[in-house]
Amino acid sequence: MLVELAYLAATVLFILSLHWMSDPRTARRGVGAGVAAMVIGVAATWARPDIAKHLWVVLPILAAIVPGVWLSMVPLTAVPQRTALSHAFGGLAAGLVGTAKFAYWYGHEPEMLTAFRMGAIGLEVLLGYLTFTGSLIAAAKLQEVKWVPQRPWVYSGQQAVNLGAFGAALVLGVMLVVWPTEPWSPWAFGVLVLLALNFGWMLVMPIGGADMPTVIAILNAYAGLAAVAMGFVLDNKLLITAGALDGSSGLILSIIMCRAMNRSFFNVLFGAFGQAQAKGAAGEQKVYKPETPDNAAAILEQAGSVVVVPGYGMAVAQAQHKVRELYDALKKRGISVKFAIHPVAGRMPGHMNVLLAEAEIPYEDLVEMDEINPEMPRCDVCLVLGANDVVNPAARFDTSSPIYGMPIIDADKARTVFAVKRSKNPGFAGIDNELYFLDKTWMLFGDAKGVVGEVVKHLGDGGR
Amino acid sequence: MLVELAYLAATVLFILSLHWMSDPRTARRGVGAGVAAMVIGVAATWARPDIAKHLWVVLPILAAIVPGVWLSMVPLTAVPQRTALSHAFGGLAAGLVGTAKFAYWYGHEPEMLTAFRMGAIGLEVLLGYLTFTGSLIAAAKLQEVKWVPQRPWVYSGQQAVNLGAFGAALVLGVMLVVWPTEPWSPWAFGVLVLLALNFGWMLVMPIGGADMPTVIAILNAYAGLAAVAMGFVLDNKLLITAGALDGSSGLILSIIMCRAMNRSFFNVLFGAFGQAQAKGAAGEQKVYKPETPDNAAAILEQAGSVVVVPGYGMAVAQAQHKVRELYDALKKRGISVKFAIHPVAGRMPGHMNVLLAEAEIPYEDLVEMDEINPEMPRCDVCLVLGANDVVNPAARFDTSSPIYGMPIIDADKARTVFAVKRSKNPGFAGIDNELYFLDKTWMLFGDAKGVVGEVVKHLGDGGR
Amino acid sequence: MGQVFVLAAAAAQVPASHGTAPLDYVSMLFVFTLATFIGIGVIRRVSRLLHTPLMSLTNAISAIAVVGAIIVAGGSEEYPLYVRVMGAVALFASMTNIISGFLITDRMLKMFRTREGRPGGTAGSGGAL
Amino acid sequence: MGQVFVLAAAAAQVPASHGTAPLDYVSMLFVFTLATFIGIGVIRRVSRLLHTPLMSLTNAISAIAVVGAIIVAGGSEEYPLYVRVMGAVALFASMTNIISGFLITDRMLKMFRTREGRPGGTAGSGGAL
Ligand SMILES: NC(=O)c1ccc[n+]([C@@H]2O[C@H](COP(=O)([O-])OP(=O)(O)OC[C@H]3O[C@@H](n4cnc5c(N)ncnc54)[C@H](OP(=O)(O)O)[C@@H]3O)[C@@H](O)[C@H]2O)c1
Ligand SMILES: NC(=O)c1ccc[n+]([C@@H]2O[C@H](COP(=O)([O-])OP(=O)(O)OC[C@H]3O[C@@H](n4cnc5c(N)ncnc54)[C@H](OP(=O)(O)O)[C@@H]3O)[C@@H](O)[C@H]2O)c1
Repeated sequence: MLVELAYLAATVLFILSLHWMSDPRTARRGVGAGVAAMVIGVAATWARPDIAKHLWVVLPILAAIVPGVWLSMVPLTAVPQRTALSHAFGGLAAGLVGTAKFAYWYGHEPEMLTAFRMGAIGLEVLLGYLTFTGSLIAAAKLQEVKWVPQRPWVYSGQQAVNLGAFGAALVLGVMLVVWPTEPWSPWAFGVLVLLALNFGWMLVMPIGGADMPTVIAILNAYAGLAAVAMGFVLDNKLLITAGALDGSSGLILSIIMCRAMNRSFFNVLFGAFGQAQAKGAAGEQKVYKPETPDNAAAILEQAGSVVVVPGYGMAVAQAQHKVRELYDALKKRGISVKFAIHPVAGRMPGHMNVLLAEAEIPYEDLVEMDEINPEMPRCDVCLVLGANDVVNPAARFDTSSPIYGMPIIDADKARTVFAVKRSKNPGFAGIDNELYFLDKTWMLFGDAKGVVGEVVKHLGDGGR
Repeated sequence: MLVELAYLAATVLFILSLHWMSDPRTARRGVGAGVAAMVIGVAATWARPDIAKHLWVVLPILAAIVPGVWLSMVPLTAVPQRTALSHAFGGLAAGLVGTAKFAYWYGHEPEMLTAFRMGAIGLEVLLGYLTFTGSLIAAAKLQEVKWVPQRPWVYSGQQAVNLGAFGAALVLGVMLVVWPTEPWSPWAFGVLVLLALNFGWMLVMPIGGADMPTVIAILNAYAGLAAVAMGFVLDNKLLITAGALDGSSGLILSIIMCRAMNRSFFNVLFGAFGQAQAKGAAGEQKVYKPETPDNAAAILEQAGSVVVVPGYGMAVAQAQHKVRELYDALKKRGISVKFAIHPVAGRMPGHMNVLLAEAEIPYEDLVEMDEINPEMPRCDVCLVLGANDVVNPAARFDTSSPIYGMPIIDADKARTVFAVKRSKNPGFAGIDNELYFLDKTWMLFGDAKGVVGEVVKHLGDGGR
Repeated sequence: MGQVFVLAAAAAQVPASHGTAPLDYVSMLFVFTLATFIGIGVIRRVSRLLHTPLMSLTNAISAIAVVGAIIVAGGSEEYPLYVRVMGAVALFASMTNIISGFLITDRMLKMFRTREGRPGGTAGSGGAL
Repeated sequence: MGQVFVLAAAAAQVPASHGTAPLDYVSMLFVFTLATFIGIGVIRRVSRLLHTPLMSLTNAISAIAVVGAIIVAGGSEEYPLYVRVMGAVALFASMTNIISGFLITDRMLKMFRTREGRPGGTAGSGGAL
C-alpha cells in the first residue's frame, strides 16, 4: 500500500517539476523536484516485496553512472545529438521490458496475457523499438555522420513500402491480441519487433537533417507513450502519469516548432522537405558589398540601438563569448543592445537562448521575435550573425520559396544591416537571401568568432 | 464498462467547461460543455444495470424543473443569496445519500462497511450537513432576514464550545470507523449527523454579513469535497473528479477574495471581523461639501477622461442602466470613460462586472484596479458611485483601521472627485472615509440612480 | 460445498461498484490528486470578470451528487422505503441545483458583450433580465 | 473441493499487480487522461527561453521506465536468464538517461542569469562549461 502512496508523491513532484520550469527563476527547483520524484519512484519500486534479486538491480545502476555523467558533459552544440541518443536509450528500455514481460508470461503465467495487456505490450514494443532506431538515425543525422545521408533519402515506391509494413504490423498486433498464447505467438511477436525496428529506420531516413529537432520532439512523445503502455501492462500509475506528462510535452514542443517554421505537422513527418533544391534562379549576378570589421566598429559606435540576430552560424563558430564582449563594449557606451531570438534559429528550439545564457548574457535582453519586430524600424544597426533563413525576406512574398510563410525577423527594416557569414553559399534551406543585396546591407565575410573578435578589438582601442 | 467510459467523457467535458471559462468570448461554450457532461453523467448512471426503479428517478427530476427554473430567474442583486441556497441543496443531497447508503448497508450488507468506506461516509455526511445549515444561514444573512442578526453573533465561551463539539464529532467518527457494524453504530451515526448540522450553524453565525461571499466560496469547496467523499464511497470516478474541480474552485476563489480584502483566510473564518466598531474618533467635525447634479454635469462636460468607481451602493440602487446612459452621453462628447473595478467592490467577487455587463457596457472598458491605478493621476473627474471602503485612503496609512493594508482604488489621486451616497453614515466596514473631506471632493447626496439620472438629464439638454 | 462455491462466485464477479478490490481506493486517491491539480490550474486562468458566473457554474457542477442520488433512489436492491425517499429528496435537490445553476450562469454570460456586439458565435437574444 | 477453494482464495487476495480486476484498466485510462490534461496545461506555460532544457528534463522524466526495468531485473519470480538480462540492459539504459538528463538540464539552467546575478536562491558556481 505504501508503495502506491510513494508513487502518488512521485507523480505530484513530477507535475511540480514541470510547473516550476515555467520561469527561469524557479527552473532549478524544477530539476530538484524531478530528481526527488525519480529517487522516490526507484526506491519505492526497489522496496516492493516482489523484488528480490538486488544484485541484478544494483549492478546496472552503478554501471550507468559513468556513461550518464559522460553524456551530460557533452558540449552545448552537441545537445541535440545527446537528446536524440538518450531517446534511443529510453525507447530501448521500454521495448526490452515489454519483450521480457511477454517472454516470461508466455512461458510461465499464460493466463496473465489478457487481451488488454497483450495490446498494451504490443504498443509498448512497437513504440519502444521504433523510438530506438528512429532516435539513433536522428542522432547520426545531427552528428552529420558520413554514411548517413543528410539530404532526405527518398526512393520511388517509398510511401507504398511504408504503408505495407505498417499494415503488416497492425495485422500481427491484432492476431497477437486475439490469440496471445498460441504456439506461434512468440514468432509473431519476434516479427513485430523486427518490423518496429524497421519502422524507426523507415520513418526518419526520408526526413532532411534540418527537421531533426522536430523529429526528436516527436520521438520524445513516442518514448513517453511507450512508458504509458508499460504502465498499462504493469498496472503502475506512476509510469502512466510520468509517461503522459512526457508524451504531452513532446507533442506540444513539436507543434510549437512546426508552427514557428510555418510548416504543417504532417508535412514535416512525411513531406520530403529540403530535397536538394534546383539552384536558385541565377538571374543577374547579385552584388555583395563586403565591409571591414573596423568600419563596422566605427558605425556601431555611432549607433543608438543595436539588435543582434544570432543564427546557426554563431553556434557552429562558438562565438557567443566574443558576442558577450561586444555586448559589454556597446553597453559601456550606453548603446542599447538586444538579441532577436527567432524560435527556430539554430538547430534546436531555444538553442540560441542557451548559447547566449552560457555566455552569461542576462536573459532579459533576449527578446522574442514577435516583441522585437515592431521595434526593428527604430533599430540603428542590425548585426546578423550566422543567421540566414530566419532573416530572409523571401519568406514574406516569394510563394515558391520553401520557407514561404515562415515568420521572420524584420532585419531588412533596420537602418543598416551587417551580415556575418563565411561564404556566399545559401543557408539551411538552400535558397538565396535577398537581405544581402539590399543597399543598406554590408557583408562581413569570415568566421563569426573571428569577425566579432575584430570588431570588439576596434571598438576597444578606438574607444571614446 | 461503457458506463465508465461515459464517466471519462463527462470528466473531460467538465474540465473543458472550466477551461473555456477563462475568456468571456468562449465562456458560453463552457456552459454548453458543462450541460453535456451532466447529461452524459446522469444518462450513464441511469443506464446502469443495477438501476431498476425508474419511477423513483423520473418523478424527482420532473419535480425539480419548476423550482430549478424559478431559482434561475432571480434578480441579479439576489445572486449571492441564490448561490448560497443552492449550496444548501448540494450539501443536503450529499448528506442524504451518505445516510441512505449507511442505513442500507448497515441493515443489509454489513460487510460492505469497510473502514475506508465508513470513513468516507462519515466525511461525506459531516461536510454535507455542515454545508447545508451553513449555507442556509449565509443565505439568510445576505437576504438580511430579520431574525438572523447581521452583525456577527459572538458570545464569550464560543471558541470553547466550537472546539468541544468538533472534538466530539472526531471521536464519534473514529469510533464508527473502527466498529462500523455494532448495534450502537446507527445511534453514533445519528449523533454525528446532528453535530454536523449544528456545525454549520456554529461556524457561520459568528461571521459578519460582510464576509458572506467568502463564506459562500468556502461552502462551495465543502460541497465539492462532499461529492468527492461520495465518490470514494460509491467508487465512482466522475464524482471524485467533478467534486475535486468544484472543491479547488471554491478554495481558490475564497483565497483570491481574502487577498483582495487583504485579510487572512482564518481571520475571515474565525476572527469576528466587523463587530459594531466604537464610532470613529469624533474629533473635529469634518466638513462635507455638497454639490448639485447640474454643476457636476457642467464639470463633467469639460473633463477629458472620466473614471467611474462603482460600489455596493450602485448595486443596491440598481443604477447600472442610468450609468449606461451617462456612459453613452459622455462617449458621444468624445470623453474617455473607464470603470475602475475593485476586486471586492459590492458583495460578490466580480459583482460589479456582472451588473455593468447587464447594462450592456462593453467589458473592455471595465478596468482592473491594478491597471487603472497608474492612470488615476491623469484622470480629470472620478465619479465614486456608491463605493466607500474600496476608495478609503485610510487603508494606506491608518494601521488601526480594519481595512488597513487593503489595496484600494486611488480615487484621491484624480483631479476632481464626485462621491454619490445617500447619507453621511459609514460604509460596510463601519469607518469614516477621508476621501470625502479632501478639498477636491464634492458630495452628491442622494440615491445613486436618482443622482446619475439628474446628471444625465443636465448633460442632455446642456449638450454642446 | 454449496456456500463455498457461492462465496467464490460472489467474490469473483460481483459488480465492481460493490466489491472494491483492496487497492482500489489508491487509484481513487490518484484520480483525486490529479483532478485537483487540473482544477487549480484551470480555475486560476478564469478571468476576474467571470468570477460570479464561475461560482454558479461550479455550483452546478458540484451537483454531480445527482449520480449518487440516482444510485440510491433507483437502485435495484430492495431499499427500505425511508432510504429510497432520502435518495429521491437528494435527487430533487441536486436536480434543482443543476437546472438553476446552468440557466443562471448562461443568463449572466449572455450579458458580457464586446464593443462590436455579441461575444461568441451564438446570436443570443437581448440581454434584458 | 480443494481446487474450488484454492481458486476462490487465489482470486480473492491475489496481489493486485498481478490479477488486475477487470475494471482496473478503466481507472488507468482515467489517470492517463487526467495526466495528459495536466501535461498540456503545464507545458504550455514553460517559457520559450527554456525549451531546450525542457526537452532534456522531459527526456529524463520519460526514463521512468526504470521502474519497469527494476521489476523485471529484480523480480522474485524465477525469470529465465535471458529475460533478466533484458531487464538489466533496460535498467542500465534508463539509468543513464536519468543521470545524464538531470545533470545536463541543471547545467543549462545554471547559465540563465538575471542582470543582478544568480537566478533563484542557490549561489551556484560559475557557469563556465
Ligand atoms: N532551431 C530549430 O529548432 C530548428 C528546427 C528545424 C529546422 N530549423 C531550420 O534551421 C534554420 C535555422 O536558420 P538560421 O538562420 O539559424 O541558420 P541557417 O539558415 O542554417 O544559416 C546559417 C548561416 O550561418 C552561416 N555560418 C555557418 N557557419 C558559420 C560560421 N562558423 N561563422 C559564420 N557564419 C557561419 C552560414 O553561411 P556560410 O556557410 O556562408 O558561413 C549560413 O548562412 C531554419 O531554416 C529553420 O527552419 C531549425
Ligand atoms: N465583493 C465581495 O466579494 C466582498 C466580499 C466580502 C466583503 N466585501 C466588503 O464589501 C465592501 C465593498 O465596498 P464598497 O465600496 O463596494 O461598498 P461599501 O463600502 O459597503 O459602501 C457602500 C456605499 O454605498 C452607499 N450606498 C448604499 N446604498 C446606496 C444607494 N441606494 N445610492 C447611493 N449610495 C448608496 C453607502 O452610503 P450611504 O448608506 O450613505 O448611501 C455606502 O457608502 C468592502 O469593505 C469589502 O471588504 C466585499
